[in-house]
Amino acid sequence: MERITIDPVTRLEGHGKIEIFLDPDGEVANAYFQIPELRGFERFCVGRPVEEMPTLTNRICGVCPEAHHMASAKAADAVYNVDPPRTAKLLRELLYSAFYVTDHTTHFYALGGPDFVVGPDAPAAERNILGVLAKVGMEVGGQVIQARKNGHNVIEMIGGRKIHPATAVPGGMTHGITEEQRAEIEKIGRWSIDFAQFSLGIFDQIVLANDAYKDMVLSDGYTQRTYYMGLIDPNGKVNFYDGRVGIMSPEGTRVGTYAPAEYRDWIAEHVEPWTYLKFPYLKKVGWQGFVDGVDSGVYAATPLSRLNAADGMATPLAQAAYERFYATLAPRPEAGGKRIVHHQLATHWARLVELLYAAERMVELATDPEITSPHVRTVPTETPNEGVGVVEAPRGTLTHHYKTDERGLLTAVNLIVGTTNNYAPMSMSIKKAAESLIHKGTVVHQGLLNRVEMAFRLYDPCFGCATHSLPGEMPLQVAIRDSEGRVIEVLSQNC
Amino acid sequence: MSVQTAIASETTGTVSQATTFEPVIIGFTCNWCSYRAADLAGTARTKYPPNVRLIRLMCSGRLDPTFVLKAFAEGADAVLLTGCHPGECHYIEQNYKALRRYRLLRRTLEGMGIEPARIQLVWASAAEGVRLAGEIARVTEEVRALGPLNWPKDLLAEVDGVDLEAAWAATGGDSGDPPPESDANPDAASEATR
Amino acid sequence: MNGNGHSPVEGAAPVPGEGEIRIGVYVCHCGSNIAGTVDVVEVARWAAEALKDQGVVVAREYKFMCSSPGQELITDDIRNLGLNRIVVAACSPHLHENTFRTATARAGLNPYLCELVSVREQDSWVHTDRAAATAKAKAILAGGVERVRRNAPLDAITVDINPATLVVGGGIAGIQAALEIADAGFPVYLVEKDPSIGGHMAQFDKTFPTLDCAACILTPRMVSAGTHPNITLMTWSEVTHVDGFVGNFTATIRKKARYVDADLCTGCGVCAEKCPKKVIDEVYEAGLGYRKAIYTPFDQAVPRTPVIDRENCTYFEKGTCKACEKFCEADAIRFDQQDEEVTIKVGNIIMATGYELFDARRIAQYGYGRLPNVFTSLEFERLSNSAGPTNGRIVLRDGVTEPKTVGVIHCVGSRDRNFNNYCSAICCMQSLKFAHLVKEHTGATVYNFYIDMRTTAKAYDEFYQRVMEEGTLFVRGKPAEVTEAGRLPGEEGKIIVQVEDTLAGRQRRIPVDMVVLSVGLQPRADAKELATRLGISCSSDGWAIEKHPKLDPVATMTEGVFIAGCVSGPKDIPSSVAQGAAAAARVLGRIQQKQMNLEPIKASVHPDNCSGCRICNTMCPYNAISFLEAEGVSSINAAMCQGCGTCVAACPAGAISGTGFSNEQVLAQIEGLLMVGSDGTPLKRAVFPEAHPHGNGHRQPDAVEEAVQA
Amino acid sequence: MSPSAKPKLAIFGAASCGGCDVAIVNIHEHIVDVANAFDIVLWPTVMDGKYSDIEALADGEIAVTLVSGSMRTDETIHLARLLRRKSQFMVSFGSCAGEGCIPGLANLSSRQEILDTAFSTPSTDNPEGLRPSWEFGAAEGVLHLPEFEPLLRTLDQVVDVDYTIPGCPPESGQIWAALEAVVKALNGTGPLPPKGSVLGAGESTVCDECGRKRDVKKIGRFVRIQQVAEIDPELCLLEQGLPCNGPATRSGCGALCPAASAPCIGCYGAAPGVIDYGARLMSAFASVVDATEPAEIDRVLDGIADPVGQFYRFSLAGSLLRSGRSAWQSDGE
Repeated sequence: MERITIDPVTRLEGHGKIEIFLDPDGEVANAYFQIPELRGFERFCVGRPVEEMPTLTNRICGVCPEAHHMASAKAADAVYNVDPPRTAKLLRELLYSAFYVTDHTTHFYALGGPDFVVGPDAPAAERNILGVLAKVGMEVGGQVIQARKNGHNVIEMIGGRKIHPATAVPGGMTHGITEEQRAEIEKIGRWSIDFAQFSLGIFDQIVLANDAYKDMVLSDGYTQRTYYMGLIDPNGKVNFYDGRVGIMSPEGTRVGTYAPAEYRDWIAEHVEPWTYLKFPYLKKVGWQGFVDGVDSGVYAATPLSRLNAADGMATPLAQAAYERFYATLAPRPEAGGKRIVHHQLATHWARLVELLYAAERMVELATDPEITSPHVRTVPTETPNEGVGVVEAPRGTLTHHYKTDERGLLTAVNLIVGTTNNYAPMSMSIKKAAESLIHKGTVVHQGLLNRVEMAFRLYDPCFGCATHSLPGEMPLQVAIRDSEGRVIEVLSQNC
Repeated sequence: MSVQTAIASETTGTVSQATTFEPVIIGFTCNWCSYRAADLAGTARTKYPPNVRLIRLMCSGRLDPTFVLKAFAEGADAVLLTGCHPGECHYIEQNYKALRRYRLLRRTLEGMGIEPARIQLVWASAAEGVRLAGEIARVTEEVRALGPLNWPKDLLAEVDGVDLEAAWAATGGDSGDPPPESDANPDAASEATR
Repeated sequence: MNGNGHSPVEGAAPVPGEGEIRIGVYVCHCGSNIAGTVDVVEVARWAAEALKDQGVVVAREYKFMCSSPGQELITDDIRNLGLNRIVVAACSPHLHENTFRTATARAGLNPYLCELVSVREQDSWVHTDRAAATAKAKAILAGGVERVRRNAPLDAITVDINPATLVVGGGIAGIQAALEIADAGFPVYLVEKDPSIGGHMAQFDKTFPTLDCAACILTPRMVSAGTHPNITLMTWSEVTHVDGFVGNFTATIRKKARYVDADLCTGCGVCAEKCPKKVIDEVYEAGLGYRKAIYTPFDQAVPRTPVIDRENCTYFEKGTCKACEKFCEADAIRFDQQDEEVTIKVGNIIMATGYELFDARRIAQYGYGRLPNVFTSLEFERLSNSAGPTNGRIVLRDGVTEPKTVGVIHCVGSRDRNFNNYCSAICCMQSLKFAHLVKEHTGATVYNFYIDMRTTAKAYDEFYQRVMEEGTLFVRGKPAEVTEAGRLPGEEGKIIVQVEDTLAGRQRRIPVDMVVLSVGLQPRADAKELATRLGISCSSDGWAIEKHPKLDPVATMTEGVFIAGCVSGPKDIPSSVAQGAAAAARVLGRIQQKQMNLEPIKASVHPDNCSGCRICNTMCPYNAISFLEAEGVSSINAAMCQGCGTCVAACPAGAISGTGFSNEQVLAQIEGLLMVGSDGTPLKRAVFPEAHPHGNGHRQPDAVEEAVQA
Repeated sequence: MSPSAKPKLAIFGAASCGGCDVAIVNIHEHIVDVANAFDIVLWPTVMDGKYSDIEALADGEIAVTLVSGSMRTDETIHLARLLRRKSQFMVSFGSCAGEGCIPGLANLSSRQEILDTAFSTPSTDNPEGLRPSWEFGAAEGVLHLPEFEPLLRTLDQVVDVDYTIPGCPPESGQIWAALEAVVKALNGTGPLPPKGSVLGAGESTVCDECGRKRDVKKIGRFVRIQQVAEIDPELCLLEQGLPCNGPATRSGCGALCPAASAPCIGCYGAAPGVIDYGARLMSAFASVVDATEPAEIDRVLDGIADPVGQFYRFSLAGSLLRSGRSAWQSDGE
C-alpha cells in the first residue's frame, strides 16, 4: 500500500483522531479511533507510598478526580487490609454522591445533553449550554451553575478542595465534618433531588414527547448489543461507591459478579499498536474484534450499562424512574429474563436516573446519625501487600490495583479507568456511523459529524482518564482516506 | 550479560574509555576547618589529584542542597562536602545540620539514580591537610571507577532501533539487571503482578 | 615570558541589565610557587579571551601580586580602566584577602568587590601535572570571576561597646583578666561558682619550677580582686543565661544563698569554730581533711564570708542548732536567705572556667580508691601543703607513716587512647615537683614513671636536671598495674608498680610505699553547657575552641566572648596568667574603641517572603533569630548573627539571604568552576536530546513494525 | 469568525488531566467577564475551534494564550510553538505547564520503561509484546501517532513564557485575579506585570495562609498519615511529624489541604526566586531533624518513605536534575 506523507495541517489537528479508510469501491474498509497520548502513571507511581496514591491518581483526570481518589483510597485500604470506620465510608460516599450530581448535571446540560435538548438537527453552534438555555429558559442556567457550585462546595467541605480532593487516606479520612456542614449538605441534597426531578421532567417534555427523537433513540444505528458492567450492592441495586461488579449479558443474563480483587479473572485488555489506549474486554468471553453480540467480549460501562447490570435503584424516587425507564424502552425482558436497553442514546436518560439516585443518596448519607462522628480513621496494623479498589466512575467502572513492599511503597500498579472500558464500543459506534453515511465515496459531511458526535458524546468520554493523558472532553478529527491512502476529507469538530 | 546491561553500556559508550576519564568534582569547604586543611595540604605540598575544585563557604551549615544539584546539572561528576568534625563546628553545631541534609540529599539522589559515591561527606579539621588530600584522592578514584555522570543517557537508555522484544524479555524475564532506581525495578513489578 | 608581562588584553563586555561589569583579573606567579606548576601566562591570556562575556576587561599576570608594585597594578587599573570588580588568583584568602581588599579600597572601590582565589595552596602546590594544574587554575579563576560579578558592595556593621566586662571563673586566669581591666579603669563583674575565688591554684603548696609558695603569690591577687573598686565580686554564683551580642550582652547570674549576710559578716570565723557539724572536705582538701557545715574553704579565702552547706547543716536537717547564729556577733546569719538572680549588662565576656581533674578511679589497675596508699596529685598537693590536713607532712593514709619509697606515675588519664588523647601539659612538671617535695620532706626514694619528659618552658628543663641530680629515679614506661599482691621477696607489705622499662627493655616490678598518680586535666563536666549558654563552641573533648589556635588564641568565634586559661585546654600557671592578661587586652582594645565593626557577612529575612513557618528558628546557635508573633515572621538580629549561613540554607521559602555568600554568588561560582573540563577545554554538560523542533518526529522503531507484522 | 476589536484569547490544553479547564469554568460568573473582555479563538475543551484557524492568524495576533498541560509528544510541542508565535503573551497555566506536575514523575523512567510498563500490566493481553508505534502500517493504510517524547517537558522548556499561574489546578479565585490583571493591562487601566511574573499566587509560602499553630521545629520522627490515629486539628502538621510541604510551597491556594488535616503536597510549586523546589524542602526538613548521630538521623529520615516523590512530587520536570531545560535553549525557534 502506498505510503502517505501526512500534510502538516491535518497532523496538527491532534487530540483524538479518527482515520477512515475506504476500499476501491468507496465503501468503508475500516475506521480507526486513535488516542494519541499516554502519561505513564502505571510506571511512575511505582516507588511511591501507597497513601499518596489517592492524591497522585487524582491527576489522572481533572474531570473525575473524585473517582480516582475513592478507588485509590479503597485500593489502599485493601493493601493494608484495613476497614475504615463507618463514618469514613459514609463521608467518602457522600463526597462521591455530590460529585455525581455535579458531573451528571454538567454532562446533561453542557456536554452531551444539548444534542437532545436542542435537537440533533440543530446547527452545531447551537448545540451547547446556550442552546439549552434558549430552549428551556435562562433560569435553568442559573440552576446548572448552582448545581455545580453546590457539588463543589460539598466536595471541598469533605475533600478539602474543589478539584483534586485530598482527604481520603488508607483507613479512612483525615477529618470529619461539623454539624453545620452536615446541615448545609443535607440542604444541598434536598435541592438536588428537586433539581434531578426537574431535569427528568425536561427529558420527558423535550425528548420523550417528541416521536422523532424517540425513534432516533430506538433506531438501529444507535443500538449495540454488548455486555454491560456496573457496580451493584448486595441487593443487586446500583451503587457508585461499593459492592461487587455485575456483568449482564446482552441477553439479560447476569453472567456473574466479581469482587474487586477478582477483576483479572474477568477483564483483560487487548492491545493495538496504532493507539496508546488499550481495549478492555471480558476475558471469559474473549476478544473477537470490534463486534457486538453474546460471543464478543466487548462490554460497555456507562450509566445505561449500570442500569442494565443492576436489578434496580436503592432509593425510592430513583427506583420509580428506573422502572419507568425500562417500561418505556424495553417493554419485554430478554431471553435471560432481565429487561435490557440496548439503545445507546438512552444513556442520557439513564444518566438522569442516576442523578436522582445520587441526590437521594446524598440526603440519606447526610442524615445518617453517624455522619458527624469524629471517628474517621482506623490505623492499619497489618503489613501492606496488595489490594484492588473499585468504584463506579460516571464514565465506567474504575479499577485501581496496587502491590506494595512491606513498607507500603508501590511495586506494581494497574489501572483500568472509566472511559477505557468503552473504547471498543465507542470505536464500533464510530465505524457504524461511518458505514451508514459513506457510500460509493460519497460523504454526508454534516450528517457524519453529527452521527459520530452523538455516538461519541453519549459515552461522555473522558480521555484524560482513559489515556491518563488528555483533557477531559476531546476535540475530534476525522480523516477519510481513499484506497490509496490519500486523504480525501478531513472533518473536524469539537466533541 | 543481560540485554539491559548491553543496552546501557552501548548507549553510554564513553564508559569503555574509563582509563582516560578524568572526573570533575566540586568540593564544598568550611572556612574554618576543611578550607584551612586544604591550605595546609598546600603549604605541606601534599599531592592529590587535580580533579577537585573547591568552593569556600563560611560553614558546612551554609550548604544548600541546591548547590549540589546545580553542580551536577552543570556537569560535575561528583560532589564532595566537607566540614568540621562533629562537635567541633566553629559555629557550635551547624555541621550537624549539614550532616542531616547530606544524608537526606543522598537518599533523594539515589532515588534519582545518582550513585551514593557521587556525593560524599568528609570531616576534616584545620589540621588534617593530609587526611583531606587522602580523602580527595579516594573519592576521585571511586568516581573515576564509576565513570561520567551521564544520567540523561542512562535515562534515555532506549533509543531508536532498540529491539523492543528483547527489552520486553529483559524486563519480564529473569536475567535483567536492576535499573538505577531500585524502587522502580520492573522485575519486581512484573513479578509482583503474578 | 616573565612576570613583567604588563601588556593587558583589553575587551569590554557590558552585561545587560546589570550595568557594565568591568572585571580586572590578576594572576600571581608567586615567584615560581605558582608559575612553576601553572602556566600563569596562559591562564591570564585565557581569562582575557574566554571570560570576556563575563565582563573581564583586563587580565594580567605578575611575579608577586602582593608586593607594592603588584598592588599598584590593581589600583592603577581601577583608576585608569574603570574596573568595578577585581579577581586575584594567587594564594589562600586567609593569607592575603585583606591585602587585596585594602588595596581595592585604596583605589576607591568597595573592598568586598575584590575576590582572591587560591591557585597556590589548592593548585600549584598540590598538583604536579602542568596541563591539569593550568586547567584547574582556569576553572578556579572562572569561578572567582562568576562569583565577583554577583558581589555587592558591603559596609561593615557598627555596634557600641558597653565598657563593663563579665569574667566567668575566679581562678588565676580570671583574676588576672579582671584585675587588668579593672586597673585600666573599667568595671568588671567577676563570677565564681565556689564560695571563694582562687581556683585550683589556691590548693597548691609550691609552684613549679621556682617552688614559690602558691598561696604567697596568689593571695595578694585575690585580695586585690576582692577589694578593687572596679570589680564586683560575685562568688557562690553562676551564670544562668546570656543574651545579646558583642557590646551589648545581658547576663543573668544566680547568686546562691550563703545564709550569711555578706554586708554584716566580718569574716571572724567564729561561726565555723562553733559549728558542731564536721564534714569531709571533698573539694578543697580533696577528701583528706574536714571542714564545718558553715565554712570558708580556706583561711585566705576571698571573700571571707562563709557559706552554710545546707545539705549538712544540722539546723536545715533537723530544725534545731543555730550555733553559728548564736555566736555571730555581727548577727549576719540568715537562715531564710534565698537564691537571688541579678541581671547585668556587659559589652564583653571572658570565660575562664578552668578544668577539672581526671578521675583516677577510672583506671582500675592503678588501684586508686582501692589501695589506700595510692594518692592523686591533688591529694599530694594537700599532703605537702603546710596549711593542709597533715600540716605539710607527707605520710601514708594512716596519717603517721612516712613513705620510704614513692612512685610517681605520669600521664594518668592523658595521652591515653582509652581516656584522653591529649597531653595535659602540666603533669611532667608537677610530677617532678612531687619528686622534689618527697625528697625534701622525707628523703625517700622516688621513682618517676614517665612516657616522655616534656619540660619545654622557661627554667623547666633546669628543674628536671635538678630533680635528677637529687637522685630521683626515672623509669621510662607506662605502668601496667599497681598492686598489693606481692609475690617476690621484698614485695611484702608494699605496693608494686608493674612496668615495662622501655629503656632497659624489660619488665620491672618496683615495690613502693606510696604511689602518686599525676592525673591529667579535663574539661569541666558542665563546660559544654556553659559554652552553649555563651554561644561558643567546644571540641569533641569539651575544650573551648579558639578563633584561631595560633593567631587568635583568646578569642572565640563569637564576637565579644573571649577565653582564658585552661578552658581551652591544659595550661600551666604562667600561660593561664598570660591568657588572662591577653584576653583583658583584647577586651580593653574593644572598650577603648567604644564601637566596633562587624564583618558584614550576615543573614537577613525578607518579611514579604517569610511565611513564619519557623523552620529557621532553631537554626541559630547564637539566638539571633526571633519570631515576631505580631507580624508572623521571623527576624534576624544582624549584630548577633555570626554569618554561618545555616539559616539561609534551611529556609524553605528562600526568604533568607546572606551577604558575602549569597545563593547567586555560590551558584555563579559553581557555573564558573565548571566552565572548563579536566583537559582545559569547555566542560561538556549532560545535554538532553532536542525536543523535535517541528514536531515531525517520525522516528521509527523498526522492531515494533517487525513485531507487529510478524 | 467575525472580526473583533476585543483582544484574542486562546486556551490550550497539552498533556493534562483537564482539571485546569474545569478550574477556569469554575470561575463561574466571571466567565462572562472573560467572554466580554476577550474574543476566545481557541478553547478545545469547551468550544469549537480549529488549529488551522490559528495557523491563519498573523504572528502576535492572539493577545493572550493560556497553556495548561505538559509537553509529552512532539505534537504538543509543535502546537505550543505555533501558539507562542501567534501570541503576544504566553501564560503557563497550572502545574503541568509550569513544572511538570505529577506526570513529570515520568522523568524518573525512560520512555521505554513507561511503555513497557503500560503494555505489560497484569490485565494486559499482549502475548506479542506490542507497543504503540509512531507509524503503523495497518492493512488499510498507515496510521500515525504523535511521538512519545523521551522526557516530559514543561512549557518554558519548549517556548518562551511571559507569565506563570501555578497550582494543580490554580484556585478559581486566583485565576480571575490573574486574568483581571492582564485585562486591565491590555485596556490600559492597570500596569503590565513584568515579564516572568507569577500571577495568581502569593509571595510567600503556604504557612503564611495556614491557620495552624506553629512553634519552633524539632522533628523527632516523621510519620505517615495512616499511622496517625487522630490528627490534631490546631497544631502545625509538620510539628506532628507529618511531612507537610507547606513551608516550601508557594502561597495562594489558601492552605486548603492543611485546613482539611491533609499535608500540603506542594501543587503551587516553589516560592519566589527558588531554583529547585525539592532542594529547598529537603534542606528544611533535614535541618529540623532532632538528631545528631547518623544512625539516629537515618531513623528519623526513614519516616520520609519516598524522598524523590516527597520533594519532587510536582516539580520533577522543572527540577535541576530532571528537566529538559537545555533542549529549548539550543533551539532557535
